[in-house]
Amino acid sequence: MRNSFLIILIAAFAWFMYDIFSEYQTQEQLNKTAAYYNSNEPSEAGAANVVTAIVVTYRGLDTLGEVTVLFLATLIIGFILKNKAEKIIDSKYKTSEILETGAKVLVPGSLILGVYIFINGHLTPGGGFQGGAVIGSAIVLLLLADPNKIVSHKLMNFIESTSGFFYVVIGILGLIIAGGFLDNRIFPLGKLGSLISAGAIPLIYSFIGLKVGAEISGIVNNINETELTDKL
Amino acid sequence: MEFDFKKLGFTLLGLLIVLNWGLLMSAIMRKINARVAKRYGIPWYQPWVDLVKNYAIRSQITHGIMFYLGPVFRFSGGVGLFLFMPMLITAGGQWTNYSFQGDLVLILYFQFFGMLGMALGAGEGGHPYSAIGISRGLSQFTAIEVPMTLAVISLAIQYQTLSIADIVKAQQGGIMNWTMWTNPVATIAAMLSLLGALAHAPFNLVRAPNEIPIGPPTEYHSTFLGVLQTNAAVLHVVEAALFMNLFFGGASNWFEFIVKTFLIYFWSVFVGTVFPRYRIEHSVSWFLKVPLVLGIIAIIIFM
Amino acid sequence: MVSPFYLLGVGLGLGFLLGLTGKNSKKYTSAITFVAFAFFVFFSISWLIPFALKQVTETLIYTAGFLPPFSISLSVGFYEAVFSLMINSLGLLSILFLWKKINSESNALGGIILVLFMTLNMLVFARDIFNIFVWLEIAAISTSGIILLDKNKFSYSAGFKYLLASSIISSLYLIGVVLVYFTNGTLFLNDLITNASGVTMSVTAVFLMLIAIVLELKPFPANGWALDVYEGANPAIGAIMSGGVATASLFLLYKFSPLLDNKFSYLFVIAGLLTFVGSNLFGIKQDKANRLLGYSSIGQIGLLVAIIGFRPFLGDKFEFIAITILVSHFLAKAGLFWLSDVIKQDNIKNWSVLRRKPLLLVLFGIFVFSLIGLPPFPSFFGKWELIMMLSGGYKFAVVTIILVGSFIEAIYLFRWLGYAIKLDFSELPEYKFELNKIIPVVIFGALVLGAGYYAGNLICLKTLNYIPLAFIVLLYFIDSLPAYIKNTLSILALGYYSYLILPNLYETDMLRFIFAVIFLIGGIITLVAGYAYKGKRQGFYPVALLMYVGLALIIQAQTTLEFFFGWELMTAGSYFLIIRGKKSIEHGLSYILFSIGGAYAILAAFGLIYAETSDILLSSLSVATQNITLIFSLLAIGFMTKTASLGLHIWLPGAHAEAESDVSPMVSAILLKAGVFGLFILMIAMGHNPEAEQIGLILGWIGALTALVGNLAAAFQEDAKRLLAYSSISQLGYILFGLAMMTHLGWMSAMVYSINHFLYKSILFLTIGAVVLKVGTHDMYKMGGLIKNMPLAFIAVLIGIIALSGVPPLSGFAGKWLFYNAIIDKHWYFQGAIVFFSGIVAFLYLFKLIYSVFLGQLKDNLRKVKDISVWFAIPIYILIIGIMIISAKPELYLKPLGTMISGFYPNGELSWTGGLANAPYGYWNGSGVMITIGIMFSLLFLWLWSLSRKAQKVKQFNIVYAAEAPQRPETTHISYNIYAGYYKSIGWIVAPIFEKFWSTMTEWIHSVSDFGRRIYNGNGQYYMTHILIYMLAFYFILMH
Amino acid sequence: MTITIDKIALFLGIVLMLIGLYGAFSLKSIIRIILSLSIFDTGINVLIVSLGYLKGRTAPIIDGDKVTVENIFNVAIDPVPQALVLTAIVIGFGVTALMLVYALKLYQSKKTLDINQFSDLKW
Repeated sequence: MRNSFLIILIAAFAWFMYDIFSEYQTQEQLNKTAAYYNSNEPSEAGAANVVTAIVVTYRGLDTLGEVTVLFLATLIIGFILKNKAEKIIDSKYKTSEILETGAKVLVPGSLILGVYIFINGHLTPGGGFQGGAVIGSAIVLLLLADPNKIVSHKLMNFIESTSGFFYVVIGILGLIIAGGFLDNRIFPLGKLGSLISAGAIPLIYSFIGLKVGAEISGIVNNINETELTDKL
Repeated sequence: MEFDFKKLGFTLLGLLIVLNWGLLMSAIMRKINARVAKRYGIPWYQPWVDLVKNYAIRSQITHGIMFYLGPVFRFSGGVGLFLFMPMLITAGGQWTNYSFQGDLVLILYFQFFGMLGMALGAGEGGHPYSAIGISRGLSQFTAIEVPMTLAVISLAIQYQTLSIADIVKAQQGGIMNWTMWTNPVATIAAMLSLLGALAHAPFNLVRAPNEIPIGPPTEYHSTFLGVLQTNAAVLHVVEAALFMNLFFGGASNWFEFIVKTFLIYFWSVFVGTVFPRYRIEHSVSWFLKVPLVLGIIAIIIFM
Repeated sequence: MVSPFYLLGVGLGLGFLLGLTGKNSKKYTSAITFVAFAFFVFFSISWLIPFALKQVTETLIYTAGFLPPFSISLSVGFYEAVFSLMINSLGLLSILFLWKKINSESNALGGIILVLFMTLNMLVFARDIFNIFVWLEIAAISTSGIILLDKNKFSYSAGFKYLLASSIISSLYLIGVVLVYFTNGTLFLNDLITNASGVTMSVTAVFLMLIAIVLELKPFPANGWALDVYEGANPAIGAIMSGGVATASLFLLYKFSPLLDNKFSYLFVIAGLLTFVGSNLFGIKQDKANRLLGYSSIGQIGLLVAIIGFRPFLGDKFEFIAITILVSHFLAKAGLFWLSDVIKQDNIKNWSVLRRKPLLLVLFGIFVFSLIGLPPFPSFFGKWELIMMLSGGYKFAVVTIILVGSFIEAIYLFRWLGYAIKLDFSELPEYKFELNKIIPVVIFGALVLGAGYYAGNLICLKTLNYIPLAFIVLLYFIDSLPAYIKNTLSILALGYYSYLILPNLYETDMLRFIFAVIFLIGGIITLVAGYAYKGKRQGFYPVALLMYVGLALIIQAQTTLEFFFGWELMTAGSYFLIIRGKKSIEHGLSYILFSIGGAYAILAAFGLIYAETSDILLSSLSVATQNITLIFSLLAIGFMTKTASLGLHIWLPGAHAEAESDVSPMVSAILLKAGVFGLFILMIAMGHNPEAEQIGLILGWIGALTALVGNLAAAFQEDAKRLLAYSSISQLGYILFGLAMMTHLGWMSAMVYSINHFLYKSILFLTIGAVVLKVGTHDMYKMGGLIKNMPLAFIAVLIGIIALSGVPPLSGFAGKWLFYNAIIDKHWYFQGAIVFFSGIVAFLYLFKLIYSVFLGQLKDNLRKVKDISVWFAIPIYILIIGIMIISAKPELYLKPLGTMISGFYPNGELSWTGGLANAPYGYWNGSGVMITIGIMFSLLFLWLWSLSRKAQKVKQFNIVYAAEAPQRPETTHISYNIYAGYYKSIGWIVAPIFEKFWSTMTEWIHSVSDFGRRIYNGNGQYYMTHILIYMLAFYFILMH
Repeated sequence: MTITIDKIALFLGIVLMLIGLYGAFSLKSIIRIILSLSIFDTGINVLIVSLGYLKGRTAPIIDGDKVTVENIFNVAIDPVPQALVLTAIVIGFGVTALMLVYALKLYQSKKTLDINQFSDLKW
């Protein structure tokens, strides 16, 4: 009964989607917004990666929002999983040798890769979030390998808060000394395609990368600790 | 406004006539009742004897001020009805009493003056039968008034007036001009309601002699009873006179008056000797059946 | 102008930094957050002021120095500033409210709230549709965070359901955004508004965005998740959700509203109205406070959604309507949620604990009133304008739906208020009276009052006099003084008011003068009885004066708005007066529900008139030519709820019977006349229409039957005050009957009855009330023989009943006499016969009243009862003097009445020769009859007294009773059910068919509510499907 | 109608959405519901990306080789959906994380993950 009802519902939704896309045609040329970006971005924002320029500058407010989402998620998760108990080491809990060793090899590399990705965000595919995610995965790996590992909350919080704070400060600086909030032209644009270019974009992306990395690690760390205390 | 002593004199004289005629009439009716029951009955002067006796009794008791006022209200009600009702319609207009102060509506509502006062006086007597009698009386009265009101409205439509004198005048010029013939349905409805108003059997629930010995006046005696009896004599005649005026062409001299009121009063006694007493709910329901329908028809005819 | 990005900077920057602070600094979190919010509020004000002064116009603010649509832009304008101010002040006070909680939790909480409010501001400002998506998500996430303020299984499951639902909703929105981009090549809302592509895909995309925003606003019935959140989360969070999040979402809808074409207008209207009615309906059965607030909140938002959908019809009134209703809802709902947290009672029956702190009860009342839209709160004016504008656009069905929804809302809100005012709270736990939690509530309470004043001025209610209302507020503040001081002040105030308006009215408008005398002088007289009460009598005087102010405003009203304003004030005041009585809880409720129903009928009628004449002058009633039958009927029904005509009368007996001794005359002798006054106004204005004659016929029958049923029912009562209450019903039936005739004599009789009923019903209710105060029971059969202890009371009742019964020579006869003439004149014979029959039935209960109480056997426990209080006797005897004067000289008032009514009906008036009145059919000399009867009565009395002055007074039981002296008065005092025989024969007429009808209606509504709300089965998965079904249903209905 | 890659992606995205929805509506375990919603989100993301596709073009990154400042206008696809999808993904991540933590707490409160068990609040 319920299942057939659900199937009807899903079918109705499918029909709805069909209604929308039945007249879909592949676009032949850029619409006016995209055309503007593709033609003016290099001169206006100076980033080789147009998407990055859009993400960080043109639609920087969205990105600030994204960061806020992650920040909120950590905050809330920290709030929910508030742990008053001291961290207890469960020495019986062991993971496999391979995982531990593999982690030792992979974690430093991953960290460096992450940093690379966000520093080069304005040149190559990738950016703060991607880099941050890689860093986060490194920490996850670390914790998987040794759940009893203590990752400093304070450090995480510090990285997260300061990078977030400076992100906002840069935004406000744009408001004061350049064209508007989050304007990347508070620094000179530099030469298109070089590492130090595109104004504040690399800086912002670095903050984002750090922040995202710290946040993802924070979330995982929080959950991990809760599970530990929960077991006892 | 100058005070009219002549009017007052005629009115008082009329009151005296009505009182004595009322006493005599009640004696006659009791006599008739007794004869129907194969008894000898009272002598014709018995009501006067009763009155004198009651007024003369010296031991008097009272239950309080309202008990005292009850008979006064009652008697005022009776005398007041007399005052506001034209007795004889004559050319001189001496016997119209104080009816120039109000019309039929005043009469209809002034009836309650005495009833209400009596009810209150009897109420203060503290006797349970008084309350029972009054509750029955009031209940029945509401029912009686339905056909009566309809009949009166029918009359008012018919004659386009609420003045009793004018209604009487409109009936002059031959017996066929009486309302009785020109508006028979209303007359029947009203005459049925008269049965209740005069409270003879089968509608003598208020004083129902063998259930609630003598009803509301149970506690009254001596002078108080005398006053009530005096009032009863006046009231019966005046009520009959009302019907006479409304339905039977009124009266232009005292002889006609006496005959007509006697016949009207006799109608209720006649019915009373034939039928046994109703219970209150039956009585109320009865008035709300045939008489009610008649009253409605009476209005529809003249609408 | 400060850039809104500073607000963002403060919010986010501080939020991020809060993460940095350690555990030791926890205790400063509140203070830090509070300062941040102070900045927010400062920003909002700094935007608002220049806009309000019209120094600047709406400005677009770009990010990153690029023009939109290529960069994200924000827009700041007047309405943005208003909404931002609302949101930020709520945030500021929320922090104050949650001060301790925030300090005791980890500093995350302060950060989350800060970010949430910053986000709400951004939602207001943002003009980029994808950016809006981001902020929506942030709002959803932060809301799901603060839901966990109280960490328990309820908040967990509620928060999870919230997340599930909002993830579906935001996905729908996202699909819409992307499709809009795909088809229009822009994400900038202004671009989209100016030239949206017409292709189907684009239209569907806009539809998706719109429905997603509507879904954010919790439309019925896809809103179970929201209800669960309101119930499961801390009430302070409810305040934020209902006041903050919903307000911001609503603004979002407002922003999108230029996108509406006809089709989408329907979407908003249907969704909104469905929500308004449905949510309120399902709320009826609810008894959990927070969930009920949720239902109410959702309903109100639904109404606002519909208003946005109606934007094209509302013209330049749109903003006024939307903002007044929103502000009322916003302030009231936040206040109510906060109150809920203060007292910590989830069951609405336990809200009686509010009375531990009367201030809280007053605030509760203020909030409930402003939710329902009673004056003087902003929503009153908003709803008024809404109804007027919708009627003006001939949207009568919508008007009906809105009024029905409002009515349903009133049902549960007033039930709740009744519980708070009446139920016992002695067993319930104490609660803390924390200043930081009270201040926000007080501020919002004060704001809603101020907003009402402001809105009233905006709507050009210049003539409206707020001084009386201010006086009432003053009375409230001195409520702790002894009663006699307040009583004196109230009498002085009424006296002064009478002095102000009466002389002028006497010159200009006799009808209004007479009613003003009844209302104001009557008010003074009945207030005198108030001196009999010792102590403080808290809460009495403000509400009593409220009623009188309302009555006075009705008299003075020049426009339909003023009239309705006064009408509602009067209703409110009288409601509180009525509910003060013992056991009045249900009667108060039924009173207010009938009154509100009636008021809505009146409102609808005024709307119809406005639709035709585009005018709100009361005089425009007379120029209306269309829909006369409907307008007339609606107004008549509205006024007849107040006059308690048959079918609409069931509230009256209980309400009047259970009211306090001096309140009963106020609500019976005085208040009911408001309905009469309304009917007069109605018939004066619209009686000339041919349709009026038809309705008059019906009204006449209703009046006659009301008179009959009222009197019969009175005869079968055992409770003295109930008896009088039924008597009032029937008397008002006479008045309605007289009015409905619409002839000179008919109106004369109605007027005479109005005046007389005021006099004798005041006397009777005051006397019986005073007696009840002495003997401690309403039941007549428990009294008896009191004439000896209470001669003053007896005489008063005696005169009262003679006057009421219409027996000559007292004043009641004038009405009867006029009636006879009038009905024959009008040819209403059968109705007339019923009226007269019922007039005679009156004797039954009048006798029962005076006999059972004063005559018969005195009870043992009442032997030492003293006569009534002198403070009752004074007004009673003043009124008796009044009766005596108009009985002896009826021409004193009949002549001016005749002159006045000749202005409306010149034909058939009385002609006077001295004291003799001549009607077309009869004649009557009031003073002559009085003199004749007086002389005769005195003579006969003297005669009897001379004969038996030596009569011996005997003891109580010295009666002839089956040869026994009875020992127990109880067995000898025949009173209980004395008309049993009468009941057997015609009791069927008073069978409680109307009571049954209304109770069946009530039960039916409750069952519908109870059945319907089971759709909210608490399962988050079902809620997700509801959302999808809702969207698809609208899609297939609108698009195909 | 020719089958192009964007249409395939579009179709795939919608199928993912449908699968996700069906899962979210029919599965009983909270974890599975969360995963289904994640799939649904992914479907939407695929859809977004596919809508930015222009036939035969490449990513809008100036590498000085295929794409240069001069020809980017003609060879690069629409960059906006890419930017949007990035944001959408991150937000989706945040929400999913939050839901999972909720699931954890729900499990702790009742020791079950059956969604039917969490209907204490109703009507």
